Amino acid sequence: MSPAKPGALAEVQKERSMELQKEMIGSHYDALSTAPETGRKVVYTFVPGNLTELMRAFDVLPVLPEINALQSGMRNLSGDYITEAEKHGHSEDVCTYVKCDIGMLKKGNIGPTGKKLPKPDLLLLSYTGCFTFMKWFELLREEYDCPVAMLHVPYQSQGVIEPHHRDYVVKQLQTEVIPKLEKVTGLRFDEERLRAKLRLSAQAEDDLVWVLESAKNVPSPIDAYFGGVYYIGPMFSAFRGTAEGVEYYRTLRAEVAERLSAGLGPVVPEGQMERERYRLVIEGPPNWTNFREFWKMFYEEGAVIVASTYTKVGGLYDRGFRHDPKRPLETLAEYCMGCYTNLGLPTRVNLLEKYIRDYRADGFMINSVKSCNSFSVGQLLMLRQLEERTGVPGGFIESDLVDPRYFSAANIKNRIESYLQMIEQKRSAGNPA
Amino acid sequence: MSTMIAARPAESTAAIVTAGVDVGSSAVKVAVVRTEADGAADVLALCAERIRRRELRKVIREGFDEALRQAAIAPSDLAYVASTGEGELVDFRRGHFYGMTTHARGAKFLMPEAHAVLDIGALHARAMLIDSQSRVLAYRMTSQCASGSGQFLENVARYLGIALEEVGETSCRAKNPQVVSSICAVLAETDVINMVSRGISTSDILKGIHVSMAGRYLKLLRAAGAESPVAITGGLAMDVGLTEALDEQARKEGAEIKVLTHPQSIFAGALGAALWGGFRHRVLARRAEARN
Amino acid sequence: MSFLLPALPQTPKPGLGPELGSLIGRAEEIYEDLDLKAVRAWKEEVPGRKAIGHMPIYVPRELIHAAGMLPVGIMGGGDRLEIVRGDAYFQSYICHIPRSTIELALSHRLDPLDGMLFPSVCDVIRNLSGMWMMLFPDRYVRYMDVPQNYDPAAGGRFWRQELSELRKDLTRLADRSIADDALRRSIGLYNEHRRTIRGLYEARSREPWLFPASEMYPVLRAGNILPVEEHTLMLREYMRLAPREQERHEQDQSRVVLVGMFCEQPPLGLLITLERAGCWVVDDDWMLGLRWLTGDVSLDGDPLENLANAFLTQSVSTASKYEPHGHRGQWLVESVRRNRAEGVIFCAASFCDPALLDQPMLVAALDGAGIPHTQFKYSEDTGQFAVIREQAGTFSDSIRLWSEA
Amino acid sequence: MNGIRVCVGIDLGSTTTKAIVLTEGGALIGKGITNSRSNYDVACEVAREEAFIQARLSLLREALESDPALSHLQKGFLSDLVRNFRMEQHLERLDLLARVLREEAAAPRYRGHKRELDAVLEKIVAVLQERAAVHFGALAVRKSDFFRDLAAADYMSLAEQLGDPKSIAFETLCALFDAAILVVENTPGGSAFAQHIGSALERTLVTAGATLQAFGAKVGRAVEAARDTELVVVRTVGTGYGRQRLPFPKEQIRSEILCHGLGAHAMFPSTRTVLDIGGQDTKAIQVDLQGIVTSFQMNDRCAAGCGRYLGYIADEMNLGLHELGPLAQQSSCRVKINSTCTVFAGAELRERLSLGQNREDILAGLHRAIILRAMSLLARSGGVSNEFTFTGGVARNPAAVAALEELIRENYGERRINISPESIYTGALGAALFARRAERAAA
Ligand SMILES: Nc1ncnc2c1ncn2[C@@H]1O[C@H](COP(=O)(O)OP(=O)(O)O)[C@@H](O)[C@H]1O
Ligand SMILES: Nc1ncnc2c1ncn2[C@@H]1O[C@H](COP(=O)(O)OP(=O)(O)O)[C@@H](O)[C@H]1O
Ligand code: SF4
Ligand code: SF4
Ligand code: SF4
Repeated sequence: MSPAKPGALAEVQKERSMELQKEMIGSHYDALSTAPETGRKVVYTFVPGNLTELMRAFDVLPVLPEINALQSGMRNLSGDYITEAEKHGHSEDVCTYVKCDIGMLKKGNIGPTGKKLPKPDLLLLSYTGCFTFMKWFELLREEYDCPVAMLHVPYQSQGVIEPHHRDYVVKQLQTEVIPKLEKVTGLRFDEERLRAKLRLSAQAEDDLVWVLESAKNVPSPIDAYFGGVYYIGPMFSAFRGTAEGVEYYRTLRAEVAERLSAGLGPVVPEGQMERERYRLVIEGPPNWTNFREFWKMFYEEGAVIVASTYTKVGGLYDRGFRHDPKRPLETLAEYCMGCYTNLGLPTRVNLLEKYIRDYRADGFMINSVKSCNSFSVGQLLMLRQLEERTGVPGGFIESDLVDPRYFSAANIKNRIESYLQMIEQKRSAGNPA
Repeated sequence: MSTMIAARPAESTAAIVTAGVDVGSSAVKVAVVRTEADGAADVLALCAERIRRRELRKVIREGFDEALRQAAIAPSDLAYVASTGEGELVDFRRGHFYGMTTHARGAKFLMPEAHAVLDIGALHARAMLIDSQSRVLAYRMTSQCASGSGQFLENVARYLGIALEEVGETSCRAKNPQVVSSICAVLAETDVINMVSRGISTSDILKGIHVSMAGRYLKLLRAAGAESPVAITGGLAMDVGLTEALDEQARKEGAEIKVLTHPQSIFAGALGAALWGGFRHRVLARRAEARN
Repeated sequence: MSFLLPALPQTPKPGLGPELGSLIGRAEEIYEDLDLKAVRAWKEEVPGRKAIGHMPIYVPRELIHAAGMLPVGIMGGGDRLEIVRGDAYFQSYICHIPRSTIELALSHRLDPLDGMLFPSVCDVIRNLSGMWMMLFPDRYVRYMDVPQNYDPAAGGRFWRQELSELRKDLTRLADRSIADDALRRSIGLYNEHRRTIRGLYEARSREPWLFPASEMYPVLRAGNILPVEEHTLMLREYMRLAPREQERHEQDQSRVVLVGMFCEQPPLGLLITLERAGCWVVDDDWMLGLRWLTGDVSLDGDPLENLANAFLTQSVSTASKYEPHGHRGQWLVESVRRNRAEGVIFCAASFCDPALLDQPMLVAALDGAGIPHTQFKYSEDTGQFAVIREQAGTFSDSIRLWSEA
Repeated sequence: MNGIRVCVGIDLGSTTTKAIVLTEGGALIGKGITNSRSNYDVACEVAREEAFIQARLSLLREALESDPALSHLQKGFLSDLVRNFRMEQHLERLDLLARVLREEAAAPRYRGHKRELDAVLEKIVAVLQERAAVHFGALAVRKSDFFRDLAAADYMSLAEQLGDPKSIAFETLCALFDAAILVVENTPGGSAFAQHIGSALERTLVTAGATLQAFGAKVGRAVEAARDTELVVVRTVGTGYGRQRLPFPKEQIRSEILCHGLGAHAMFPSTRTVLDIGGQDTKAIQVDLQGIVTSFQMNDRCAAGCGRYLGYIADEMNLGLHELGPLAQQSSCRVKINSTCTVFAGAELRERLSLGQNREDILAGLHRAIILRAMSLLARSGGVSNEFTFTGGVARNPAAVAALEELIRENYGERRINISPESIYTGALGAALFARRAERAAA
């Protein structure tokens, strides 16, 4: 392996898809900040179970408060926002995404690009995989004088979608969501338009799955968690069902394919990763306030994340689901119900088990975030079960999404180090040098 | 403190002497107060006894006796003995008032212009919004997992070998305060140890602690909807390092908060209890008179 | 078939009249019975009997009853249970009730339960249902997502369908069919039960000193386990006996509404502390599941349809239910007015997402109506009440002392 | 002059720092501990120095044992010698303490009461010196091994007696002590062995019987030999909470998980589960039969229920750490305690005492509560399937041990439970073993 060339190659590659994503996001926020002038309607909604294709079919602009919150976390603003929300009586015990968003709102609703975010014309509350969402928009409803479309997505405790649950969601789309979108936009629902969007989604979804599954190779050309959160960006946010989305994933796939054929590992902030020493699967969202620092704790020890569940919260595609233009409303309902955290715990464990095996992982790590009961409750049992079933050791760390007070770098580093040293010790005992 | 003692002849409206006993977690404070019928009050004695692992009942008794000695009165001269704080142990009390009730009253007595009170004791801090009659309109208390109360500072000071009285000045000399991140006092202590071994100066460490405490207290004050000026009561009012940090932090966060302290701030609870005792005594006396 | 729960040896509560003493003694015995001895005894009386446990808040107990089974409400382990294994499954920032519930199960205390229902309250209970499936693979477990859409054609149909799935499951478990008539009969009994509880709440609201929390709470809690027929009787008895006690008279205390306790339960000591600190509780959300439906469920026509409709149109407002009309907190303001309360105490379990996320909205509603409020958190095993006493005391002082000044 | 090549393991804990000295052959010849927390470098140095003292004493014992003429008197003699050595060390520390106290008392703030203050201090110092003989008497049981604890206990009780609110307050005396002890703890003792062993030997010989005196010269030579042996440190490995602060290169640092695993394995080769309760963290570790860690759980975000908790309680009750466990074991009716928050430990204790609960019963409840927390960590790490070892400072506490044994039995059935008086050194031992391995791999 010649070290100089791949490094340069990686630089170029990194730029293409990342630039593309940057542009897409930039122009989306531009469209948002000019919405009051252009008159485009703005809908606030959530990542898990977002109805982007439907919104696009109505030509509205989505705002995703979670993305704003995580962006605030990455830009070191979340601490202040959370304090601001707590000052307004929000408890220190609850999800910090909510508090970060409310704090941002109270401080003028300046979005990640430094421009003010427009007020919502509709709060599209699709309640998928997490109970907090419902309270979140109830809280926002108090702030904005705008209609709320509530879509209750039932939990799939058995991990398979129950037909009458699908009917329930479709019914709500027909009687609650679509009429409200029609009312807000003044447009009639156009099923053909929706189908067209769904078709684009499915294309991009194929490429995304290919990229994520490229991590099955040794060495893996991608980091499926720290890198993965960038890869899922367009898919989980505003760009499903768009031509830009399709283009992004095509580009990304090509880049990864190139890296793969060159036998290269992932690109990390400091350049090309040298050597893949550990292959890990991660359960749980990352920490955003210290994202780089957190990532570094892994890559500087040669740990690559080959699969993660967090990259499935906004859609679980690697079990075969694709948006299906033939059954537009049903497919939306199934998409919502099939998101990772909307599935019962046993299903989540099965999925992780499969990842550990299919991706030939040396270990798995759970990052348990204080904010998120939806993810975190039961993770300690998952840890036990997975260790028993796979014989692969698990690690457990605790942090938070965007509350800087809960990222204790020394403790986390200590645990990661101890964990990796343990894998190393085990390995060297297995095949004595 | 006024020295004028107005003499009133009538029995039911005579001046009365009351005592307040504030049993805290680190010290017992006693106040003896004379009140006139019109509410004018005079402090006759103030006495604080640190508990420092001594038997609490004994400490209470000693503090009480000492206060009476200073006031040159006998127990029988007292119209009312009120407890506050952990008052159960004051077995010679007549009534009990809750901590925030008494601190608000005491603060208003010492610092009449206060609109809010921040009481920082050994284990808890509480912020109160009060009105002109020292009624507590809203309040917030720190919960369990909160370092940065007096006890923590005391431990750190001991650890750094600094007398409590010097903490404030030392902190004010800081050039480059080092913020302590842990919320837990125990872990924060370890952070402090780390700093010492990194060669960080005592001033910078103390100031760092003060800054993070100040941040927490400001949050508390905001949550209680407190308005300026804020009177500090409790033991930490003596700590100029903390009050300075409070000022600075408030300014940094864009809040205009005027911080008031008083040399007798630590006695606010005891004073408030004594004063409410006087109030209560008169209410009861009036009721009794009305009945007769 | 006798529906009475066998009484275990018990000691009457001292300091009360003999009749009330023995009633409270029985209620406390049930409240403190972590081993479900009463349920075991009930099952042993008639071989083949079955019991179905459920978590807070609401499940249609009528259906279980109609299947001839005993519905058993499980509300954690309180402050008497020692947690040995339960903590191993939950991070420190998760509320306490799942720990104690798992502890109860792992220590075989829940063995008499032939199944367990987990209604939708929050993500904790939801994920707990999945943990249950993994930890106890051979027991019947059902997670029940309740509708958050109140349109009969959408939410109504969904809930009706869920109820009928449950009915199927219960039929299988009980090994007998649940006839519509049997279900109507059960609904009738529960209607009566709910009416009785409403009566008790009204009586307490009039004269709170007659029904102190230290009695009323365990009496209500007994409804988790007692068959509905028996609990209705107990409630009536209690309402008859409590006012006869001497030395229960009006005192100068403030009247408060307590909210936030709908799931993890406060230790009794906390409620007693509140009263001692000068507060009378005139309304609360204890045992909300028993009071979920606020009016009678119709006895005509399809009973499942009726239960589903009642859920949509006449159920309580609480944090874990979506409020479609945007008047969060309106019910609380109404409760304050109706019960002539002077303030509201938010008393929520630490880390309880629904209660704590709801709180700012309720606060806004109260502020809008000029109603004073205060707040604190607890855990079911909180053992120290000093801070709570200070806060409640100050709150009560501020209502009472100054209002007269 | 001969030299010995040794490997050193240092466990820089949050409460105590431990050092272990191994010979190249793997023999454990010295262990040292200090409660110095102020400065990691100093702590490290003090612990190592202590371990060297022990190493020299081991050399001495070997020398005595191998000399047929001396071996019969070795036992009593050596313990007397050690005792006297410790007393010399203690006296030296007391001198230092007295000196610093006097300096502190000269501060301007005490000017008003200078004369009274000096008088009180001299009185205290004199008594402290007298007490040294009591602490290190032949049959004495000491409250603690640490100078700080011994001196503080004596000093505080004297301060309470002599303090007077009207002139020199108890408070003032306490503050003086706090300031002075810090200086003392931050002043390493230097090569204490060389300094004190001579006078310790004299003292021992003076009080010894005639037989011993006859061998005086011979013994003296053995002592000198031990003193002058050079201990050559070929490699040091550091671990523990403060390991990042050790002035060592990265490869000489190991995570405490691995060290505790390996240390426990070395002490009890068939152990499969290790529980370590230290000052402010708790770890549950599973190891395989080679001592390799297979899974672990640690609790490091909250200090509840760790050793420091017991420390606060001991302080609160004015007891030594040694005394806490035995007192708890006298309980007949344990109180149920739910909160183990270290910060509020003192407050909780006071509240319960004021409710009239009995001290022993509260203590028993506290110990149980701590162990319950540890049990959940154990369960998280995979439970106790086989032989089990309890390490860390809290393993020195008999009530904690008893509670653990009971709970393990109740939850996992009969298991072999290893507890060693040396358990506090487990991490340091593991580190020393890693050092030795690395050295052998390099050789
Ligand atoms: N001069 C001082 N400077 C700084 N802090 C002080 C001073 N005097 C007392 N304190 C602090 O005040 C605290 C005691 O405050 P107090 O209000 O008496 O608390 P409590 O009522 O809980 O006992 C002690 O913990 C101590 O740290
Ligand atoms: N002799 C003793 N008797 C009882 N407990 C002890 C004794 N020595 C130490 N401890 C306990 O051990 C704790 C320190 O444990 P240690 O393992 O040294 O912690 P760390 O490694 O974090 O420094 C102390 O806080 C104390 O509770
Ligand atoms: S609880 Fe978790 S899923 Fe829910 S809003 Fe918060 S971070 Fe998102
Ligand atoms: S107490 Fe609150 S958070 Fe916990 S399970 Fe109940 S509803 Fe959920
Ligand atoms: S020990 Fe520290 S972190 Fe733990 S509960 Fe107490 S204050 Fe909080």
